[in-house]
Amino acid sequence: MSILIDKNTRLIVQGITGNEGMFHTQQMFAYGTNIVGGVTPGKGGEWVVNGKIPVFDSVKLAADATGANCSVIFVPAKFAPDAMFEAADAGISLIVCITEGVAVQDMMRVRNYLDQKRVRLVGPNCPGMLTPGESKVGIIPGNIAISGNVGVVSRSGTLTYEVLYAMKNLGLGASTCVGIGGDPVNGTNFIDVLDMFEHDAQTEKVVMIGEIGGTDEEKAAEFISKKMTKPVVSFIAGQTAPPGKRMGHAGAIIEGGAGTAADKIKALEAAGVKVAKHPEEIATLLK
Amino acid sequence: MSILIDKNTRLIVQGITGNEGMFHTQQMFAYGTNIVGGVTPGKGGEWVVNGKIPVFDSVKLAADATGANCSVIFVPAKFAPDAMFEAADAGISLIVCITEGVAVQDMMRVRNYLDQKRVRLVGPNCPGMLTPGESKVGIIPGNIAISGNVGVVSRSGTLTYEVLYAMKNLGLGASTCVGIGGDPVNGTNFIDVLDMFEHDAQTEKVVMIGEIGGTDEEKAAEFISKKMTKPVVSFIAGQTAPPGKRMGHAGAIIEGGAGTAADKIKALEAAGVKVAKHPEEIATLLK
Amino acid sequence: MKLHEYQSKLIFSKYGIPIPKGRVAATAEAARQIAQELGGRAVIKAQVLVGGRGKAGGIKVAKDPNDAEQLATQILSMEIKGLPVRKVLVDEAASIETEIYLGITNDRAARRPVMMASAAGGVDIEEVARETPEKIIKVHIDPLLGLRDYQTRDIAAGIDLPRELWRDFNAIALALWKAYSENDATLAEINPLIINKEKKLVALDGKMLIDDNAMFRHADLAELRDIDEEAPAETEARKYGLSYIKLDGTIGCMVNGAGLAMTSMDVIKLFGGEPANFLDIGGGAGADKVAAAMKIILTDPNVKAVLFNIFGGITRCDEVAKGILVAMDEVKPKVPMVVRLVGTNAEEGRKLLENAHMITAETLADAAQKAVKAATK
Amino acid sequence: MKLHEYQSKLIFSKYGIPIPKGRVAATAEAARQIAQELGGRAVIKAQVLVGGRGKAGGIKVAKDPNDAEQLATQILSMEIKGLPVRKVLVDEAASIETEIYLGITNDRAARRPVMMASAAGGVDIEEVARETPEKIIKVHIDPLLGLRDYQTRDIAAGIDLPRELWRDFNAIALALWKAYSENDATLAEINPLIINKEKKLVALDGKMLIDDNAMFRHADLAELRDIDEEAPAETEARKYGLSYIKLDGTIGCMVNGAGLAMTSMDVIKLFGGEPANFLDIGGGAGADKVAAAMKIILTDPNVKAVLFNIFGGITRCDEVAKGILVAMDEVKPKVPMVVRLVGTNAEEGRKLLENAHMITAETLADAAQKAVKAATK
Repeated sequence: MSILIDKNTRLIVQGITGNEGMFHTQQMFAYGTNIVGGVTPGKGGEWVVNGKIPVFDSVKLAADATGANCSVIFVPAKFAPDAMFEAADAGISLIVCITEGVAVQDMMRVRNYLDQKRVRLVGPNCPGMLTPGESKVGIIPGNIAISGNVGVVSRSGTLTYEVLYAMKNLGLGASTCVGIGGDPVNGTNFIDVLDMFEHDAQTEKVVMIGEIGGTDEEKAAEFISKKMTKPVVSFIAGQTAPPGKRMGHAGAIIEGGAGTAADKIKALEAAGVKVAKHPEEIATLLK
Repeated sequence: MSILIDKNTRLIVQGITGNEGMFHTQQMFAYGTNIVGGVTPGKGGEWVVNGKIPVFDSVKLAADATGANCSVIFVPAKFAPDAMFEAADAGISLIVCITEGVAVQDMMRVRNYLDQKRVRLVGPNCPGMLTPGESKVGIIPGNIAISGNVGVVSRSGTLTYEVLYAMKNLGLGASTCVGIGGDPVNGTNFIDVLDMFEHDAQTEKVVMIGEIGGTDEEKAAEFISKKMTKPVVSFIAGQTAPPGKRMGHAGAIIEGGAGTAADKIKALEAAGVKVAKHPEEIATLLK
Repeated sequence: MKLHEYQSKLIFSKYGIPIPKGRVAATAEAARQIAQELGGRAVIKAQVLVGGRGKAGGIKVAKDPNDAEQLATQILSMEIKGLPVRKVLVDEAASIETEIYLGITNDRAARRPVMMASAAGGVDIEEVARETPEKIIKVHIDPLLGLRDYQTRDIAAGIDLPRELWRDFNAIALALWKAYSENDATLAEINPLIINKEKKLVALDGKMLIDDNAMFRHADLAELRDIDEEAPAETEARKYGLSYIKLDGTIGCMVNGAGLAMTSMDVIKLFGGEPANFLDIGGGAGADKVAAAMKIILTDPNVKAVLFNIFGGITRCDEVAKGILVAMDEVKPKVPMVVRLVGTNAEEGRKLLENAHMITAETLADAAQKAVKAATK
Repeated sequence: MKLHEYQSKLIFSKYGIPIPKGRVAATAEAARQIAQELGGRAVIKAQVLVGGRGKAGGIKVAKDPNDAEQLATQILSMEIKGLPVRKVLVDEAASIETEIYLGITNDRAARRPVMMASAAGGVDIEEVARETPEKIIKVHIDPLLGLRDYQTRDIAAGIDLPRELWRDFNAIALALWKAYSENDATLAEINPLIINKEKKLVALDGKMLIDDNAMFRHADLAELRDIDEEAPAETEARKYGLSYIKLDGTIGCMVNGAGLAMTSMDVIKLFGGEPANFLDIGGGAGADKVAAAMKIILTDPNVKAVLFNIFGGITRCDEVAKGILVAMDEVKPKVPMVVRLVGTNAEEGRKLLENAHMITAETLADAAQKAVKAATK
């Protein structure tokens, strides 16, 4: 088993004919992800990826025609909120938004609306998800991870690749890897994913990769100490980050003295989590 | 037993110091309703009804201080939407809005928001509710009804009084009488109340008073035929109403040939409901 | 409140929807002038607040300014469904390639606005809805979120709109939604929205209904109300916050509560009479309101008897009785009056009316029968 | 993006919030002129984008225009927390009776904006939040519904505002919310909101932060950006869509992904080095972006070595390699370069760099150690 995505995932790609959308559609398709369609308004009726994937004018048309249950979004930031509303309204139950740079007030409206509809969103500003050997939804390079018993959840993109790659080099595989994204307001948080891993039969250990900003890691620590039976290994990025500066990710900022790496590490260690000193050490701590 | 309100109802009155608010607060208080407080912004700290009921500046302050679980609204139409949002945000689980003339787009926003919060609204533009001998929330004259086994639900105000009064004259009492109001978009509809009566042990028979406009009576007929075991007697107002004219109630209008009394009567009779020719006949049909 | 075509289109235009050039005229000479400004050819359209103008001959194409004057003269002398035509809209003549229907109204059952569109525009949309409902695309609008871009694309795709017009259609649909929600409309309709020979979308006709309950925040719209188009008694009633609709019968009704007012009409009919009006004095009506209501009822010369049916809730029967006395004193009515008071302060009310020479009744059925009898004497 | 006090207050004023009369000045002479217009007495306030101006002596009261000129001269020659003061705001002097704090920011955990108020205004609100949190009233705002009247009353009651000011406070709070939401702010703050001797509310100081991700819909706000207040390298970086923050160390970093960039800094420190910057080239960076990034890193004279750490996902390693080659050709760097490429098209990237005389590394730990070693040579 795995969480969120697997062989039964029927994926559509929003923004499929754009540069990034097309590149990663090809990558996902090559990996074996079951991509049933794509959406680009005004290009409905075309076929892409050697005529294997149909393009639709809207998510509704795509979902009606293909029975899609998952959507991944590659549209520019100013159109991404509409893309998320559209997917939710079309009955898609799992939305993965890769797009970086969505305005935070837009995200608050989106999240509020999706919660009403009980639709799960992963991201935005995230690398998506990978269930090795089954399905890749997003941009995580497929060749850096193998299937195994470690659940991985992370606020970061490339940092996650580091960890998956280091794990693979030690022969450690992932059940599912979930990039929840680096924005201050997103769809899925650490606790949501930790809870899924706790209940997933394939997952035996969990890696949680956090960073400065907010209090999600502290809340996760509380959840781990109260609710989790599986061992968790963690890494927190931003130990050298200065306060008051936004470190690339919209959510990675130490504000009013809160959200420091030191606080997070302290909370996690108090919850019995092993915290690595550098990302490659995570793999060692999992052994 | 009864539905929605009873001796345990702890009521606050929004707009308590206004003319109508004060008049009906006195009436409800005299009836024995457990009024725990009132709200008028800017008048917090005063006491009304011979110093028996405290006034607060906001519903939140009133609810925190009194543990109110029900609110009745007597504020002018332009302030009523805010009053409903306020009550919902303050944790009130049953809101009764008497106010007539709330703009329909406001009501759509209110209803949408209250649904999210899972708060029950009765009204607006309604006479409220009466559980004879226990609690009166709204403006139904207390002396026209006695306690009994008939559940009454109605889109109309004074027409309901007619029916309760005629019932009383024949010795028939009500379990609870619910005025759902005559607006096109309101909080509680026929089906909601019919379902409650079906499950209420005290209620043995049901009276449903409808009128022209919309299709709620037709939907209720379907519900009655599929889900109800208790006998239902009905009356539909507006058999002589001309099409295209709004008959006082914002919702009482025959539009595009739909919403006529004839259609509703036909649907109800097909569902096995006895439909009275004039309101006083309802009481006879209940015997 | 209904708006005229020209008023609706001016509002649409303010929100960026393309409309034909044109202006409204109250005289044939003014119509000629406008046609001249438009270059000669023009469409002359009766401005009345009822449907079916076209079929009634209220829309004509003029080939030149002289023709415009002549046609305007003709239309301005018409009555359409009983309403005299007082104004015409003179619009530039359009070259129509395709007619689309686009409208927004409130879906009561769904509790949200719904945008509807059909490739079968230019005809009565209710007819399309009855006979070929599959030709109408419906999209519900979240009242807190508003119409979204992707929804307009779903509509455009649904009515097979040529793709090169999707962007313009999106702008028009969003503008129509904005006009609808910012003006508290209950209907905003473009029928037809045409594609002209230059492949541009233009709103050829427009219709808006405004929620009377929302007029408190639309002082600008209140000024657009055309009282010429209303029965004077209805205008007078609105002034007093009364809900009055004139009917064709002989028994005037004054009732508190809309449901009871309709029922009183129904029961009059049930016992062989015909109601002269619907009149709801509303909740909590005081003496002055009651007096105004009585005067309005009695201005109708058909009225042969009046039925007062008051069941006190918010309304207090003694207040109503006072109003009746004031009005009787002023109006000195010649027709018989049947009065029934029940509920809040009914006893006090009855006492006040003891010496007023009125027929009293206990039940509604009783009151209706007495009124029918009094009216047929 | 941070706005100056005077910019924030102008925006507040546009939404109807009362602010003191006054204008911004870049010279002491202009400050004198404004003080004269204001009637003599005035407050001279340094306009710099850091907190703690008051404690640093950047706010002074002038008793007449001469005094204003003199104080402005003094303040315009100051540096506050390393930033030179280039402008002063000259405001009419206010008579303060009470100081209130009123602000809106985003509550990440609640996923909605929160309005905060405190009767303890005029001081650092974060200090109040830490030491006496019970003195702060918080009200969350529904992002789809907006701030509602009753919420402002709950706040007014919560901070014990005199009732005669509730109506004005309501208007100010709603205006602040409107300014916040319509301008995509992440902070909008009035501190202090004063009650003056005339018992009127006035926003004496103002602060706004704007969401950089929302600038696409705020061309007007983009013009308010004060690039004088930024490190030139940061301005340059933004031009290329790069996220760059200058630090004090000796090892320049170019990394893709914010998390990995922070981590690279952390690992440099772990192995005894000090990072010279944070630099995220973002997802899908092409050659020109990489070249720009490299130039920006090398303008810092402290840089003794550069670490490239690229893990390809959206970003393709061959594109990055091409960018490095272009930049090397243009800039001809003198410092050693350590490069690590993993992931999408890493093989192709490595091949491109084969002849470029760079130190290569396999793991991040290895790369960091090599960079530290190279920088300390």
